[in-house]
Amino acid sequence: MAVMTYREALNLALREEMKRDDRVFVIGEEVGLYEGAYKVTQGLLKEFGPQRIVDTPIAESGFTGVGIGAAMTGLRPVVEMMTFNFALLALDQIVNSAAKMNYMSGGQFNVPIVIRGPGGPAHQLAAQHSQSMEVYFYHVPGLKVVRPSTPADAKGLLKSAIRDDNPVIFIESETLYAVKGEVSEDPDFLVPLGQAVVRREGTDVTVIAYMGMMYRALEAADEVAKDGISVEVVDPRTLQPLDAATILASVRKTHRAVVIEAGAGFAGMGSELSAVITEQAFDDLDAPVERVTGVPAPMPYARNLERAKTPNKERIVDAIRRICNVNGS
Amino acid sequence: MAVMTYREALNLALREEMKRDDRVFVIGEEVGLYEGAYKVTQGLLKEFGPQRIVDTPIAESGFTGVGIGAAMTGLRPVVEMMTFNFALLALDQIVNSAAKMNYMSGGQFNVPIVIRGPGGPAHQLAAQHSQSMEVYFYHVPGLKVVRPSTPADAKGLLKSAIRDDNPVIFIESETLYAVKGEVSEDPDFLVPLGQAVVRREGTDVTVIAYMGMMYRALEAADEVAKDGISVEVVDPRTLQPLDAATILASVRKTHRAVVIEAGAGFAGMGSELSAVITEQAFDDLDAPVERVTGVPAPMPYARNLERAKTPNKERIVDAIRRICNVNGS
Amino acid sequence: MAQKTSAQQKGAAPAGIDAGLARALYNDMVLIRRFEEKAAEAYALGKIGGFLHLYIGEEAVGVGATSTLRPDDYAISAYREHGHCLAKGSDPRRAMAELFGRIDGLCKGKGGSMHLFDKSVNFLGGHAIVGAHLPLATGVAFGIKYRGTDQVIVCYFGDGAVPEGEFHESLNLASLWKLPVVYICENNRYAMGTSLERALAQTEIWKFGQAYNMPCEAVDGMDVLAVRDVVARAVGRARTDKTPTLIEARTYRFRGHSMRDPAGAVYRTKDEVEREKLRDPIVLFRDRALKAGWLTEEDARKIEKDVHDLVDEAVAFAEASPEPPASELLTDIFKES
Amino acid sequence: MAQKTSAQQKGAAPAGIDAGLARALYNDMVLIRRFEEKAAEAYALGKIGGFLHLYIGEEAVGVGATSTLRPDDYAISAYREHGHCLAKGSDPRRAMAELFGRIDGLCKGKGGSMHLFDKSVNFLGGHAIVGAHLPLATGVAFGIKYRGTDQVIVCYFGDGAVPEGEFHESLNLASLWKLPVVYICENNRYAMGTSLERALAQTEIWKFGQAYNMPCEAVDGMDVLAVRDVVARAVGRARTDKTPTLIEARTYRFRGHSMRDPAGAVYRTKDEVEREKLRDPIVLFRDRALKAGWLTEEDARKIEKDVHDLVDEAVAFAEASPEPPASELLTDIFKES
Ligand SMILES: Cc1ncc(C[n+]2csc(CCOP(=O)(O)OP(=O)(O)O)c2C)c(N)n1
Ligand SMILES: Cc1ncc(C[n+]2csc(CCOP(=O)(O)OP(=O)(O)O)c2C)c(N)n1
Ligand SMILES: [Mg+2]
Ligand SMILES: [Mg+2]
Repeated sequence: MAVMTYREALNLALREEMKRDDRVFVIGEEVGLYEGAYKVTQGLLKEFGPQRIVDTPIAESGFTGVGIGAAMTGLRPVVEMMTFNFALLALDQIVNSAAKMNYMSGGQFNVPIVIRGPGGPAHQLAAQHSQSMEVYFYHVPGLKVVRPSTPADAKGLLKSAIRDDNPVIFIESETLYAVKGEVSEDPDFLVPLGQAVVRREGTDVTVIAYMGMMYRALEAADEVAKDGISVEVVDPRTLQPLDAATILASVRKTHRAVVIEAGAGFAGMGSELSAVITEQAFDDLDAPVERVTGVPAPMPYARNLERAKTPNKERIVDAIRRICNVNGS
Repeated sequence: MAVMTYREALNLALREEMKRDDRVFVIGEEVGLYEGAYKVTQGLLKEFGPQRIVDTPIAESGFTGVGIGAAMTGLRPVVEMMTFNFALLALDQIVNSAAKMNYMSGGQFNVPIVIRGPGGPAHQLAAQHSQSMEVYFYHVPGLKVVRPSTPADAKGLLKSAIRDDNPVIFIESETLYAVKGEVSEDPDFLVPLGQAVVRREGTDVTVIAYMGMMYRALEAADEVAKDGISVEVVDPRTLQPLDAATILASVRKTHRAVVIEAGAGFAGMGSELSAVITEQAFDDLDAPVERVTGVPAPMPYARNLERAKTPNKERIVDAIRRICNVNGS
Repeated sequence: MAQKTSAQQKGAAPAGIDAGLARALYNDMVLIRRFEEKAAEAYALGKIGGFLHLYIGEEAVGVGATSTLRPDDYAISAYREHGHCLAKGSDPRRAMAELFGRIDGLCKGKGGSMHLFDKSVNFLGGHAIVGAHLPLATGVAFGIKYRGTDQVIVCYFGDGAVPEGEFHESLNLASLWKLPVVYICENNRYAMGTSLERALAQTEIWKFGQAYNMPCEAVDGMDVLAVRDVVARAVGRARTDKTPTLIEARTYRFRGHSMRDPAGAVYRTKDEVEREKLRDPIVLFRDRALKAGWLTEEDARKIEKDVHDLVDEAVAFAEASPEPPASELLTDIFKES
Repeated sequence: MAQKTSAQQKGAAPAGIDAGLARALYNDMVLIRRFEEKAAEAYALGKIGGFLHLYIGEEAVGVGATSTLRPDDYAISAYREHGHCLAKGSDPRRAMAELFGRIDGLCKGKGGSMHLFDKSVNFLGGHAIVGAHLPLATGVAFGIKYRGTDQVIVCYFGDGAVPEGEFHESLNLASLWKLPVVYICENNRYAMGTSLERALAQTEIWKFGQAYNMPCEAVDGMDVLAVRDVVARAVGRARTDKTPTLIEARTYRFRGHSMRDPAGAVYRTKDEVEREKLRDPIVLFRDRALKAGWLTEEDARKIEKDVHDLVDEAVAFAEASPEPPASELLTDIFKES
C-alpha cells in the first residue's frame, strides 16, 4: 500500500500492464513527448519508447479506428481521449466498429480496447469541454463503462479494463486527478468490472453516486448525520454492467434511495437506477426514488453559473431530508 | 383531408414549408436526383431546383455542419440523414455546434435546423443499420427530439419542426413509410412540438409507446380487451420536450403504466418515463412501472433473431397482464 | 472448394503468368460472378433479406488484388464485399449460408451480406458505414508493424468513401507512420446515385495520395492482370519497407446499387451501362487467356461447370442449414474470457 | 474604441497603403497584443478561468486578413480567437467582460474565452472542437451563395485541424459547390506539443488545396502586409466568382499552448522561441511603417498609449460588470419564438 494520487494510480496501472503484456500500448494525442495533457502518461514514453507510447495527430476517429483495427488482430490498445468530449468525433467507430464487431462476426473478432480519459464538468471549461459523456455509452450493447471514483479504483479498474477482452469506456475526471488515497502496489491487485461498493454504511437512506458526486454525497451524509439521518453511500464504479444486486441490497435495507448524477438527467444513469430500483424493490420503498441531477442546460462559462449547474452538497442534503421527511435545520 | 402514406405526408410537409418560406432548403445524400433513398423527397428537385434540394457527397459531419452554419446565418435547413445510423458521424456537430450555439453565444446565434431521416430497426439491415438512435439525442440540452408515429403527425410535426427556431432531431422509420392515414391538406395544419396524444382511451393501464411500438401496443390492447382489460395508449410524439402532463394524467387515472421501447432499454426513454411516472405519481401507482424493451444486444441479421430482438405484441400483452395481475389465457 | 484453386494461394511471381495462375484468376472471377447471380435469385425469392449489394462487373479488382497476397495477409472491405471475401478463400457454402442468415454461415447468420467476416482466411469484414473501415485497416497495419511481421493488409472501398473524413485521416496516419496497407479505391463512378463529378471537386482519386506523400496510381479495374501488377508492386513496397499505397481501380458496377435499386437507371444512361458491359472483366480475361494459350476452351468450360456446381452446392448447403437458435441472440455480445 | 480605427472599416485598396491604413493595422495588432497581455495578468490573478489561449505573436494574420473584409463579411475561428474577434471590430470591453464571465460580456459570460461570439460585427465564434468550425464556415458560405449576396467568410484554424476529417470534408464541399470562403490555416508549427512533422505526412499545408482543385498559397504570417495581399486576392475571388481559397499563413505562437502550458518548453527549444520572437509581427511592421513614412514615431506612440488606455478601460469595465444572474443558467437553451 502507498498513498498516491488518482493520476499516479492510473499511471501505475498503465505501467504494470504494459510490463506484464507487451501487446498493451497507449495511443492518443500528446500521450508521449508531452506526457499527457493531464500527465496521466508521465514517464511512459521514456520507459516504453515511441513504439508503445504513440503520439497521434488530432484525428479522433482515425486513431480510435486504428486502435480497434489493432485490437481485432491481437493487440490491446489503450486509447487516450485527451478529454472525453472529443470522443463524439470517434463515436461511430466506438459504437459501430468496437461494440458490434464480436457480435456481427459471430464471435470471431473481439475488440480488447480501453478508451480512457477525463470527462465531466471541470473548471470553467464551458459548453464544449464539460460534458458528462458516459450517457453516450452505457446504453450501447457491447460496451462496458467504468467511472472510477478513488485512486485505488482507478488503478484496480483500469487494470481489469485492460485485461478485459472487450471494449471498455473508462472515464476519469480532471477534478479527481489530484485526489490522494491508499493504493495497492501489488501488480496483481485488480478491482473487477461490474462490482459496486458501499462507501459508507447507513440505515436510513441509500445514496448512489460516483466520481465527484460520490464525494459530495459523503459530505452530505456527514451533514445530515447531525440530524440523525444515517446515510449509506453506494458507488456503482462500473455503470455497464451495472451491479444492481449491491444497490438493491442496500435499498432493501434502507427503504429509500437518492440517485445523484452530474449530467443533465434526462434518460441518464439516474433514470435507469430509479427505474431499476422501483421495479425490483417497489414494495421495499417508503418513498419514490429521488433524483438529483445537473441542470438540463449546456455548461455555462461563468463561475457562478457553472457552480449552479452541477449538483452540490446542499442539493443532495435537501434531497436526503426530503425523502426522509426531515425539514431543513 | 386526404388519405396518404406517411412518406407522402412528409413530402407534403416539405413542399408546403418550402413554398411558404424560401429560407427552407433540403440537403443530404441522394435527396435530389435520386429523390431520396426512401423517396421522401420525391419530386422536390423538379419543383424547387438544385439550389434548394442539395445533393451531397458522403460526408455527414461536413454537410451537417454546412446546415448548421447556414442556419446560424438565417437559413432554415432540413438535413436528411439517409438513415439516422449515419448521424453518429455528425454527432459532434449536432451536440457541440447545433445544440449549444444559442447558449454559448448568449442567445446571439440560434440554429433553426431540422435533421431528419429514418431510424430504428427495419428489415434485416443488421447491426450497423438498425439502431434506435433517439437515445443519442434526447438527453442533450438544446435539442428537441420528435418521433412521429402516424402520417398526420409526420406532416404536422415536421412542419412545426421546420418552423421552430431551434435544432430538431426528427426520426422517422423505414417500417412506417408505407403506412396510410388521414392527413390534413391545410398548409396551416400543425402539430405542436411537446404534446403527447392519447391514441386509445382505457381505464386499467396506460401503455406509453411510439412509432412501430405504438402500433404493437394498439394490437396488444385489442388482444387484452378480450380479457376485459381496458388499455389506454399514449404516444409521446415528442420525446424532448416531453409532455409529462398528458402521460401522468393518464397514469393517475389507470394507476398502472407499461412503457415500451424498441431500443436496448438501459437508460433509455423507458427508464426516463418509468422514473418520471414513479416520482410524480408514486401514490397513484398500484404496481411498479413495467418496461418492455428491446433485448440488449446489437441487431442480428438472421430473421428469426431479428424478430426476437424487438418487443412484439406478445411481450406487450404479457406485460399488461402481469401488471394487471391477470394470468395468460 | 474455392480454396483449392484460389489465385491467392498460387503465389505466382507477379511478372510471369502461367496456366495455373490463369486458371486460378478465371476460376475466382467466375466463382464470384456465379455466387452473386445465385444470391440475386435467392434474394428475389425472399431467402436473403436486408440489403444485397452485388459486385458483378468489378470482379477483376478483388481477384487481381488478392492474387498478390499470402494467406496470412489481411483484407478488409465495405458492404459490397462478397467478392473480396471469396477471393480471399472463404468457403462459398458458408458465405452463402451467411447471406441466408443461417447458423452455418461465416458469422452464424448474425452478420449478413454486409458483414461477412472470416478469421480463417484473415478476412476482416464486411463494414457498412461508408469510410469507417479505413481506420480499421490502418490499425491492422499498425498492428503488423508493432508485432514486426511482414504481412500486409489490403483495404477496399468505394469512390463514395473519398469525401468522408476518415479517408483523409487514414491516409495521413498510414503515410506518417509508414504502415503496410494498400488502399484500393474501387472507383465505379457512382456512390448510389451520385456520380463522381457530383461528389468530388477533384475526381482523379489516385492523386489524393500525393497530398499524403504516398505512392499512388490508377489502374484499369476491368483488367485483372493490370490490377495484379499494380497491387503486386504496392504489396511489395508494403511488405519490404512498410510503405502504404493508394490505388484507384477504375471499374463499373453492372447492376444497381443494391437489389433495391435494380435498374440503377435514374442516374446513369442505359447506353452507358451497355457500353461498360462490353468490357466485362471476365469476358476480357477469358478471351485473352484463350488467345495467349494460358487456357483452352475446354479448361474454361470445365472451370465454369465446376464453379456452377460449387455454387449450387453452396445454395443447397445454405438452404439446409438451420436458423440460428434463439440463444444466439444473447451470445457474442461480449467475449467471455 | 477599436472600431474607430479598425483596418476593416478603412477598406483601402489592397494594393496601396497609406497612413490611415498603416495606423489601423498597427492599432489593431497592438490592441490585440495588449488585450491579451492584460488577460494573461487577469488569469494569473484568477479573474479569468478555464482555458486561455493567447494569440500573441500571430496578430499579423488576423489583422492582415480582416483588413480586406467589409463589415458585412463574416469571420469564424477556433478557441484562439481573441485576435480575430477584436480585429473584426468587437468592443474590447465586452470581450474582456466575457473572459471575466460577466453579464456585459459578448455572450453574457456564458461563452468564455473559447466561445466569443459577436453578431454585431458578424463574428461567428469561438469554437473549441478542433476542426469543427470548418464545416460551419462552409455552411455560412453556402448561405451567402443561397441568398445571392456578395459577402465572404474567412475561417481561421490551426495546423492541428488539418489531420481532422472535417478539414477534408469542408474543402471538398467548398470547392465542389464553389462557395465564397477563405480558409486560413494559421500554421504556428505546433498543435499543443505536437509539431507539424509529427502530425502530417505532408507538411506544406497550402498544397492540400491542390487535392481539391482549390487556389492555394502560403504566406509569411508575420508580415501583415503580405497576409493582406494574399487574403485580398482570395477575398476578391470569393466575392466575384465564389471561388474558395486555402491559405497557409506561417506564424508562431510566442507563448505556450494555453496559460496552463506557460512555457511550451517541452516540445520546442528556447532557442527556437527566441529566434522567432525576433520576427515579432508588431515590431516588424512598426519599423517598416516608420521607415516608409506611413507612421511617425509620434503616431506609433500615440496609438500605443490609446490602446493601453482602452485596454485598461476594458479591464475596469469587466471588473465592474456583475456576474450573470442565476436565471441565466436556464435562458438561451432554446430560442423562444
Ligand atoms: C456513413 C454512411 N453514409 C451513408 C451510407 C449509405 N450508403 C450506403 S452505400 C452508399 C454509397 C457508397 O458508394 P461507394 O463508396 O462508391 O461504393 P459502391 O456502392 O459504389 O461500391 C451510401 C451512401 C452509409 N452506409 N454510410
Ligand atoms: C477534436 C479535438 N481534439 C482535441 C482537442 C484538444 N486540443 C485543443 S487545442 C489542440 C491543439 C490544436 O492545435 P492547432 O490546431 O495547431 O491550433 P493552435 O493551438 O496552434 O492555435 C488540441 C489537441 C480539441 N479541442 N478538439
Ligand atoms: Mg462507387
Ligand atoms: Mg498550431
